Amino acid sequence: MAESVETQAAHHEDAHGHHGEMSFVSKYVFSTDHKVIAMQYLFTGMAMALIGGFMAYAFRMQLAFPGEAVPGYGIVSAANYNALVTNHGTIMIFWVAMPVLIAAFGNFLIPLMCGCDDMVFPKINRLSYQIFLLSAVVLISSFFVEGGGFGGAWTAYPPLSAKAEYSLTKLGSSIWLVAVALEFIAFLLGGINFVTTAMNSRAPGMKLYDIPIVVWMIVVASILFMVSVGPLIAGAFMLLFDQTLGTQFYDPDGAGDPLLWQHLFWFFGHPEVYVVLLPALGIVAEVITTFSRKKLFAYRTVLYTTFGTGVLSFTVWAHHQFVAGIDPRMANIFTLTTLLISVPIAELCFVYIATLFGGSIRLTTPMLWALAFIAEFLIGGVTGIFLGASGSDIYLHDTYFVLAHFHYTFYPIAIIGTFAGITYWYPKMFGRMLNETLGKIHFWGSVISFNVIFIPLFVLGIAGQHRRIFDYRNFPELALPQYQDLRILATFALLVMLAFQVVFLYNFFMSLFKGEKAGNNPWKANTLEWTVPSPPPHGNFAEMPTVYRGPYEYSTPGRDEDYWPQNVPN
Amino acid sequence: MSESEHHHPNYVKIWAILVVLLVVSVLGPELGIRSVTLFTAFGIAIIKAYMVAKNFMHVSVEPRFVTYLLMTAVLFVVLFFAGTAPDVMNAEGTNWEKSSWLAAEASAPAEAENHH
Amino acid sequence: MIEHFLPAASSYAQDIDNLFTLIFTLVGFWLVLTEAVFIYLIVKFRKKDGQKAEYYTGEEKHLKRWITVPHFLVLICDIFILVGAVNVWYNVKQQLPEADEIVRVIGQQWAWTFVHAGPDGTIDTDDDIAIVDELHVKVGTTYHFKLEARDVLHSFSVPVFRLKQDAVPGRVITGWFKPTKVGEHDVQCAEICGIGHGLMAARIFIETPEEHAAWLAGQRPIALASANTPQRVED
Amino acid sequence: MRPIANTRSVTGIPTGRLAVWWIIVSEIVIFGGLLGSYVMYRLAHDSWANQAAHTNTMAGAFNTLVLLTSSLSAVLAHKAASEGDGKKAAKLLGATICGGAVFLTVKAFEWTHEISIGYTITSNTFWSFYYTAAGLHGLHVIAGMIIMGIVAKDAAKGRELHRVELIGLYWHFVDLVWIFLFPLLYIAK
Repeated sequence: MAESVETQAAHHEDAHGHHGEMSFVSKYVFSTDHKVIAMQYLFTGMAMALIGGFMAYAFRMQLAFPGEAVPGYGIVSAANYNALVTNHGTIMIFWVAMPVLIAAFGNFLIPLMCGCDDMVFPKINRLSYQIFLLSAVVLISSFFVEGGGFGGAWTAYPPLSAKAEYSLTKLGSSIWLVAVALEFIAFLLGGINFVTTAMNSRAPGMKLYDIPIVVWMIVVASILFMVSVGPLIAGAFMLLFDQTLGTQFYDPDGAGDPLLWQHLFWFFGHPEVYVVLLPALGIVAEVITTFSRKKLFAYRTVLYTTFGTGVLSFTVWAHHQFVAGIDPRMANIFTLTTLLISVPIAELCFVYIATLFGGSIRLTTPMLWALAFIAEFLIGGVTGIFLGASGSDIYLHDTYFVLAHFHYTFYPIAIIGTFAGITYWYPKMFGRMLNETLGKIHFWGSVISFNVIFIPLFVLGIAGQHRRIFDYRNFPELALPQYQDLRILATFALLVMLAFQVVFLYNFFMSLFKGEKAGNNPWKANTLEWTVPSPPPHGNFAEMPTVYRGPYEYSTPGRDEDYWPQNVPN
Repeated sequence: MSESEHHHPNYVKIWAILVVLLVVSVLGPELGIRSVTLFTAFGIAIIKAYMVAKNFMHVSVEPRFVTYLLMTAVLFVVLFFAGTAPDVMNAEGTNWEKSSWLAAEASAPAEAENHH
Repeated sequence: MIEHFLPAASSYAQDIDNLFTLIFTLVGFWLVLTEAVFIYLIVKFRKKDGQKAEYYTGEEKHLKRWITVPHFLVLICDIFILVGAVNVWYNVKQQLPEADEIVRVIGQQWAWTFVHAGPDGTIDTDDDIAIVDELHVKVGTTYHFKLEARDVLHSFSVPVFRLKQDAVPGRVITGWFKPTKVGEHDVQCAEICGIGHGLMAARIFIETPEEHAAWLAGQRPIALASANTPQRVED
Repeated sequence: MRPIANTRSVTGIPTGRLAVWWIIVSEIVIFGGLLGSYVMYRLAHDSWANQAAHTNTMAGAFNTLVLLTSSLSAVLAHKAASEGDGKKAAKLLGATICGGAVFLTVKAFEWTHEISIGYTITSNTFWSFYYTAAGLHGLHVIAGMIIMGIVAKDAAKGRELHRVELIGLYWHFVDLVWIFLFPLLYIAK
């Protein structure tokens, strides 16, 4: 090191004073501060969630009342329907789950929890957000071009996605692809920052086993993303050339093979599930330990199962393609690996449940969300077994059973996990407490209506209803009135769920101004972010902290207080 | 700084070896023996890659985990290849065949003559 | 369980239903057990005044086994599911029984074409009968289907058979089914194939040999059978 | 101003270098996916040998030589920088940039010739891969040259000398990719 840490810190203080005079634009729009970037990601993600939610509203209304004009949207044509489901999926995964769970929480938490003043490369971090924002704008612009938005499902299987004469959305499909590619680049840049910061810049004394689980999980998720997305980036170039230049990478008439894209896509697509799952699991670990005042059960087991899951997640991708025309012998291998991956995930759930044993549980709003995550994710996990087993997947593939299954995993991840995180760290982010009553109303409304949406869809899936159909009246066996009633029930529950989000938005924005002042450590938690003022100042720590112990020393015997912050010497 | 810590080998000598290897890989196919060509093309590419990584990129003096990291990335590529090749690399398999590829291969010799 | 919603009309439909029931029983057991323990712990260990939480690291042997033992039990359940799944898969997709008859299934935007063997019982002859969106099969006969796609991916899905197979352009994929129950049912396209994906419905007619012969008698063979063979001539 | 976080080094590897290793890891899978796809298709289509016969082996070999030499000057620049000689490092980086420019010029002539005799990106999937893989690699060369120019400008004034090694690492990786592209696209016929 050319300069000692002390002189750096002195420089830093100068800079801090200087930053106080920054204009609004340089402070909130072009800031390199990790907390501001985290907020930018969070708000962009929330805005995109509203768009994605509106799309769900439009196509669910069409399914419940086919052919009738949807209030606020109009008639949903077949082309509209395809574009809506495609972009709903794309937005919810790439522009909501990823930016909120990895980028927003990663940006906010990693420097604070590791005891740094910022990310290691603040400017690259800002660039990452700017590219991400650009990608969101590009995606939204694809809805308004001639021919409309891309409608070939979020998996974008060629030849449908590759040729305009098949998809009828020449511009829409290319713009969609460019937007996704830009988003990948944004997250590659972000991921390098997260991984490097957590590896290299931890506070003195913070050993590998002293890192909070949520940081571990975000780092492992970033690594999974960086290692799995490469082939798809190459594949996206190939698909873009197929679309725009007329190459034949995926065209069987010209020595290509449409299945190559499916492999490239799912080699990324399956680890991607774990990319968003792991940060949510990390958030849940922080919340349940804090509110049950318990040490995390078997910290090292959690870590090892996380690594195991990460590695295994690269070996299971073709279970999405059992009936896609792959060689049937390969399906046996992928069934084996898929069933194997259920073991570490089950173990993680068991560990979290075991953490509650002997605890002193406080059912605050964040705790309710975290517990709901475990309860609902279990359902999502076990229904995956039906689909990972090749024999039953023959029937269930591409039915509403699949749809209900992955919403039972993605809803807990992207919605329940996110709300657990937002309600838990809101005091730290904004310096004020959320309203608990409103929080609980929002919680119960959202979780109950979520189950009422998707349990009927499991039933429809078992009854043989397949996906991405805009009007089931063309299929006599699916047009039966008892099934239509289930569709109407699911749509009704969706409306209820969307209505309850108003409660959250009201609570969120009112509490910014009227919430009770939070203080440094309202939850009496151990990790380093709770040792600084709420919201943390630029540079985070007035004095760079030293770490003396792991993050989950709650209710340690022989101490009066039931928590023991990481930075307190004894 | 740590840069001064590691020993700098004779880079020009390593470059000279790389150039010799390059000449061998270009001359190899002239013999017209398939196995020799494969070795001089890809065997030597691997040797060259190893030499560049070890001596120019100094992987050998980095902590061991960097090597593991790079090997893991390569391993995942191999994994992708292994899972994908049975479908993409073959023209036929268990209960399926690529009719368009088989038709194209059947007419390939005629096509090749057109180019000459 | 599935039969409650939809009849099982092929020789292997019952196997798939049984596999579904097996998985449902095993994972249902685990789900109910885990959720029950979970809710019990939440209720049991609610905050009580003046009582601190207990301190466990999770490395204590007598506690850790509450994780390790279930984890091995889950693994054992997985083995049962694996054996069942591979067994069903092998019989449905991998191992084809001898065919009595062959039917060619062609997907294109947005209709199914079914090429039935004519009265001579063999396909790719002059008396083939090609119809759009209607598949006529005899009960008790083992069929091979040759599945093709003309343009984009489609998926040949016959829910009453519990059968699904994607049709990939440039490929001919062979599968089999043996209808066991007379009736008329849906054939779906289960892979998004463009704007008309939701309109790509066909019907399957499972008939007795007599009915099938009567239907056959009323059909006229297509004029140029060769036009529908897979080796279509590229111009 | 660098944040304090940037000055720490828990792993023992300077932060910048650690980040470059991660960039290289993510690049390995990008090129790995593309070249893996190419190899699968290539092994399935014997007839592509007839197409590959029209690539110019000597141009490819010359370009390999150019990149190997530019790698040499990059590593010599790193050596100079680690000895604190920013001026020399900048000069050597300049030589590396020239190497990149020669590489791109040769490529430009090659492509012009091939396109003019009818081997365009759409004429055959071999040529699609040829242009896509070499093009993606060429983009990396261009990006490396630009960054190297910035680093060299700083290094000439004796600033940010540690970056000489970082851009060198990246450049060696670009060289490495070409070492595999050369036999895949030019030699295997």
